[in-house]
Amino acid sequence: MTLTLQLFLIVSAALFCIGLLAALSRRHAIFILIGIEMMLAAANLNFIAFWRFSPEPRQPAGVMIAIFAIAIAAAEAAVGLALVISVYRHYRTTNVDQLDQLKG
Amino acid sequence: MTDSLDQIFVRGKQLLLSSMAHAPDWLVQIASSLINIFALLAVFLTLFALMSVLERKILGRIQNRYGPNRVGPFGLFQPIADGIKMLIKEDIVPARSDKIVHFLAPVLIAATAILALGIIPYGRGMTPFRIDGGILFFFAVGSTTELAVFMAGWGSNNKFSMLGAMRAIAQMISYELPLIITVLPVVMIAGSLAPDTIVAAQAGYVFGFVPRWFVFTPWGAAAFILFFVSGLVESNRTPFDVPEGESEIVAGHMTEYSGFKYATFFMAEYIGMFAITGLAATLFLGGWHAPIRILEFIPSYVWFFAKLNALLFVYVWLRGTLPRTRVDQIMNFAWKFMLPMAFTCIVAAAVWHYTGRGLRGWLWSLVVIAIVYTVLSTLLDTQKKFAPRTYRFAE
Amino acid sequence: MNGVAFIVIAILTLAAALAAATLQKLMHAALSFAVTFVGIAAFFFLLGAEFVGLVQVFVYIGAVAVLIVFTILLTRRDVEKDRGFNWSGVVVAIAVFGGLISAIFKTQSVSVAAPAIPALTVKRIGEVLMTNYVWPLQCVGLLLTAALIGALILVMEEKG
Amino acid sequence: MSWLITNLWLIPAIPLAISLVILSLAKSRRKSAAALAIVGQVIALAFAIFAFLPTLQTPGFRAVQNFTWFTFGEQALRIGWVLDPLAAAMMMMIALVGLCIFIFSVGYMADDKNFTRFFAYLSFFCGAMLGVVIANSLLLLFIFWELVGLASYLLIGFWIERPSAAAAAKKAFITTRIGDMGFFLGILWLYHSSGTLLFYDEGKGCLESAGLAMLGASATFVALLIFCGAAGKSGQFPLHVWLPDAMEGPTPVSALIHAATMVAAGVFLVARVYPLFSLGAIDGVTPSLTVVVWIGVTTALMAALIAIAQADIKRILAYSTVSQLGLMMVSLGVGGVAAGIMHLLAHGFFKALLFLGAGSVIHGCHHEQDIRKMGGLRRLMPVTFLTYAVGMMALSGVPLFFSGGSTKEEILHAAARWPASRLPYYLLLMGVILTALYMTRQIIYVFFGNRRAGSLHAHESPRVMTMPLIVLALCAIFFSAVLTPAWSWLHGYLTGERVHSEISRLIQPMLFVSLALVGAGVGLGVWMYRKAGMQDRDRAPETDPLEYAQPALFRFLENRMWLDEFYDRTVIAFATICARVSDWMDRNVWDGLVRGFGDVGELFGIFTSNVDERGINAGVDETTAGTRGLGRLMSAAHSGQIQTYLGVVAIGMLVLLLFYAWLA
Repeated sequence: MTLTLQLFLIVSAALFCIGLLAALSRRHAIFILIGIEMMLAAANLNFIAFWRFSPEPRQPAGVMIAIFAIAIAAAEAAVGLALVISVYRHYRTTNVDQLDQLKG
Repeated sequence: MTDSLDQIFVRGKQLLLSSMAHAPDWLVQIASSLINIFALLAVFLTLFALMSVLERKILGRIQNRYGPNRVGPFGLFQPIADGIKMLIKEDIVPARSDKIVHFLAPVLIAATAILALGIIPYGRGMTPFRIDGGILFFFAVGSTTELAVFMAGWGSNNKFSMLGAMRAIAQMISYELPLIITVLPVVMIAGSLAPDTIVAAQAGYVFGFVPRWFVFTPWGAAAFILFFVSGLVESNRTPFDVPEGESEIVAGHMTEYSGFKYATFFMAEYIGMFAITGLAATLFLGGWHAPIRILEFIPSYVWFFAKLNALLFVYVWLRGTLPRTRVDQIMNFAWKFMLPMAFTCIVAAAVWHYTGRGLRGWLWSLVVIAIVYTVLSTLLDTQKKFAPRTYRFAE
Repeated sequence: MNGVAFIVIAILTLAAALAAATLQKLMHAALSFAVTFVGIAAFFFLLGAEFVGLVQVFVYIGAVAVLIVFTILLTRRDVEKDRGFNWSGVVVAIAVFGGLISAIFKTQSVSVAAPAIPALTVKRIGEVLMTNYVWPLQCVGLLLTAALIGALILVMEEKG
Repeated sequence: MSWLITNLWLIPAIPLAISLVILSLAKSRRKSAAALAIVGQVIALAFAIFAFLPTLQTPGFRAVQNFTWFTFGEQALRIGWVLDPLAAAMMMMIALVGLCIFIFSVGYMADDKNFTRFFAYLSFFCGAMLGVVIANSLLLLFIFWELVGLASYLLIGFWIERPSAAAAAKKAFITTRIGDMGFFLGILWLYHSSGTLLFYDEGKGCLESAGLAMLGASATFVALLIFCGAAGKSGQFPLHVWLPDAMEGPTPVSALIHAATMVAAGVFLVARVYPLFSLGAIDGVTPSLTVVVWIGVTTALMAALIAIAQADIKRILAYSTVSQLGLMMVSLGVGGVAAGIMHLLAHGFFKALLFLGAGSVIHGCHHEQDIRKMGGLRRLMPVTFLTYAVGMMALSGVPLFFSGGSTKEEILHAAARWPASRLPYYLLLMGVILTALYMTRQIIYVFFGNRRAGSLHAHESPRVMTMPLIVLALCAIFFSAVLTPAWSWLHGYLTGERVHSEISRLIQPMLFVSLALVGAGVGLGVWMYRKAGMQDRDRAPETDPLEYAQPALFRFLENRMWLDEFYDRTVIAFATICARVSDWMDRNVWDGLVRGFGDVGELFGIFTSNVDERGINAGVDETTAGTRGLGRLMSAAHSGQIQTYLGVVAIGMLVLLLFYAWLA
């Protein structure tokens, strides 16, 4: 069996949707973060795959973007978790259903 | 003759592989890596056994008593006895504990520790796994240890374990930065993340007799000391063994472990120690290179393990002589002193490079380091020597 | 052999991801999250982007996973088990998956085999990073600093 | 050498920088402030000497360093500095005299609370003046020129707490500003017509043939406008009124203003741009030069006359300065540029000497300035007396031995040779007599006779004050060596033409003329004031002999020909009236108009507001009601839950995806 781009894309799509699932259907704020991270990782996987299968991979653009994406994801995780903690301090909960102060 | 002696293991491996010449190459790949793995395990488990008894003997000497000397000649079979004891002990798992996590923790910690050994060049052409980013691999795997420790602490639902794990992770994270940043100058100068290239960059001699090891440059020396101390912390050794300080928290994250799991933690700690010291030798002490040209006939791996054991001896020595530091002291030291000094090493290395890697560069980088060191030490010198400890709790 | 590796890694990754998304115990979810990222790193290795894979492990296992477990620890007084589960999310996710899959299968151009390329050495990445991508690099550095400070300020207890 | 040219800017820069440093010092750091200022001056002097040496090598030496300051549009504004004999000599004089004055004021200001500030201003002043001297661009010169004005303002008004000082400072500033107005107009005109403000620029400068050719007829007006500035700075006739009042400043300041920096600037300016004045001269006579001559003559004579009737020791010196400046202007006007500059230099020395001497006297007499209250200081302050006598000799132009004498001769020569008219010459002769006269009067009043109220407890000044006096006195004497027509080296140095000097020229008719004149002046003085101050000490200051003889004339002169009053009645009154009128206009006319507009607007407002109430509001209410209903509907969907939003986003993405698939 030879590896085609398609396979990687399918895997990353699946990963993305699992992340989406976690982000959408879990109540705990941390799960949402986990889901988002997964989606980002799926995107990275796509970038790398497209780079690998591109006709001329001299210019590692995809790799670069993946690296930057990882850095940004790390920053996002740090801030997000800090937010979770401070939210927890204020409302004594991390259940996002109870956090609806933005309700119009 | 010397060459054959030097390459004896490599040859042996080739011999083994040539026996399966007409097998599909992926099989050959697997076989070769298996051979590497077995070699690694054999060597380092033996070293661990030896180390465990030698440490006790050295400590005994330091404390002016005989170490273990009953089992076998000079008590050399002590580790075997310990091993049997550990194996036949009952494996207690707390009732309210998180069984899976509690089980996985020692496995993970041992696995990562052993993985880290994989990229170190033990001799000429004796690198088990050649990865282009070997150093990065080392730290990537090493950083997994924190997770393992946390699992141990969490899994065995016990406040001492949790506290110990917290302490361990806190100081590991704090000292991971200096640890990694002190490696950067070496990477900069060698221009590669591959351990083999770094070792190759340290070949040869200045003025024909001073080996070209990085430890003999000002930035190298400073980085080496910083790296060594951080390594000490990373492997939770005295004087930085607060995570498992018996007198404070029973045995830290290992409190709830008994029998062979405990032995695994113990082994993981030692193997982590070997890995760190091995990396230190590779990065700063010229890897498997001989210190003097005359002695180059001695096989490279001998040199490597000589250096390794010398560093290990220093570990034991420190453990035997220094008292345990306080958590807040460790943290302050990490963030206020180690980190800036580590960055200084980078600057100094750059200076050394751009002033032509010669005597001038040597002096200039020395000047840089000296200045920063004096400034830092004067700034950090708080007159209150025995400050009352300020407690901070997690919510 | 690559195919075998691919299948193994794919199964591992997706299983771990599912576990991370659905497990009841937060801690287990976090750990399987870590496993997921190991799998993704393995994918990167498979695709010949060693460096990115190592960075992935380094950042996610070493930093993000630890952060997550710490957060779980710090917010433990809250429900340790996460009860509520919102099935509408599942529906949406599955729908999106279907859409993506259909799109992927529609486009023929993606069913290509990988061309043979020279290994992407760390040196090369460094060169590119320092020449073509130096400004993005600086910006990311700035971003990370800002994030660090922001996180610190967020979790700092209000004095008094 | 070339290094020197490129770094000539350091000469003004160092004192300026040091003044900033001193300003940033604490009030209490008196010693360091003085030390800094003096050190800066010494450095400047050293530089000046270094700059002076190369100018000796070649006659007519000139080195310039130009660069582009900034470019607007297609043309660049270039500035630069120049080193030529004129600049070098001026620098030497300024730095040296300035140094002496600095040292002197260490003693004089010893017990002033703003000591440091004073020194900051002093070196600022010197730096600005040095800048004026080396500037090679009319613009740069103007900048430094204004800095000099500012410094003089600060220093004259140094004792702010005295209203008179503040008034004097304002007066000086505004009066000179009137002149500078013309100066600036001149600059603009010059730039407009010649396209450059550089003096020397490889033949393209505005003082070189090409630039002058471009200038043509407008040169006269430009020159006259620039002369306004010069007149303002160096107190020529219409604008001289500020100079005597500048006496309100501390004495060292007066010395600086009168000797080295401020007033010298005017004469220097005229000398610097002389080609503009002398452009198209028919045997050395041009309209602009003629104006200069007549103004100079008037100033010289008038000031000398006024000086006779003054009682304030410093005022007398001030008017003498004015008249000397007039003299210099005349000599420039009649074509004796070298003579004028030489007199300026000599004057710099002895006038500084005189002022410092006066300062020492005032210091000794506990800040008594009325010469009629002094007397008999001869024995009390011998050093001061001797040095002052030297200064007096030099000022009144005793030939042979004192500088000033020979320069005056030169000027008289030049004036005598002026083809346009011989009247200025005779007037100048008269001026010389008067100078000798009032100086004699002053000497007699201050140093001879017996002591009076002011000088009862007089005492000699400390060494730090007398030393500069001695130095300056020596300068005033030995400087004459290079001024005598016998060895007219300086003349040649300034004009750049070869000079042959033989000893025979030492004795010449003009010598006897001036000797006679000075003798006459002194003799007259001694005769007139022989009895002055012979009365016993207890009596109030007695009436001046001249006043005794000619009350009306004396009044006239004593009140400075009522010029100030004249200005008060005319210029200032006019200004005041204008102010009053415009004020009235403001209050009544414009204000009324504005109010009217306001009322109209108000009416309109009332009208429109009614319309609003009736018509528009109703419609708006309806709309808002509708919007509110819609909003209520919308906000129902706005659950405030992230996951909902996230889901909606996902669905949106899905929709896009399907849309894309449907398209493909």
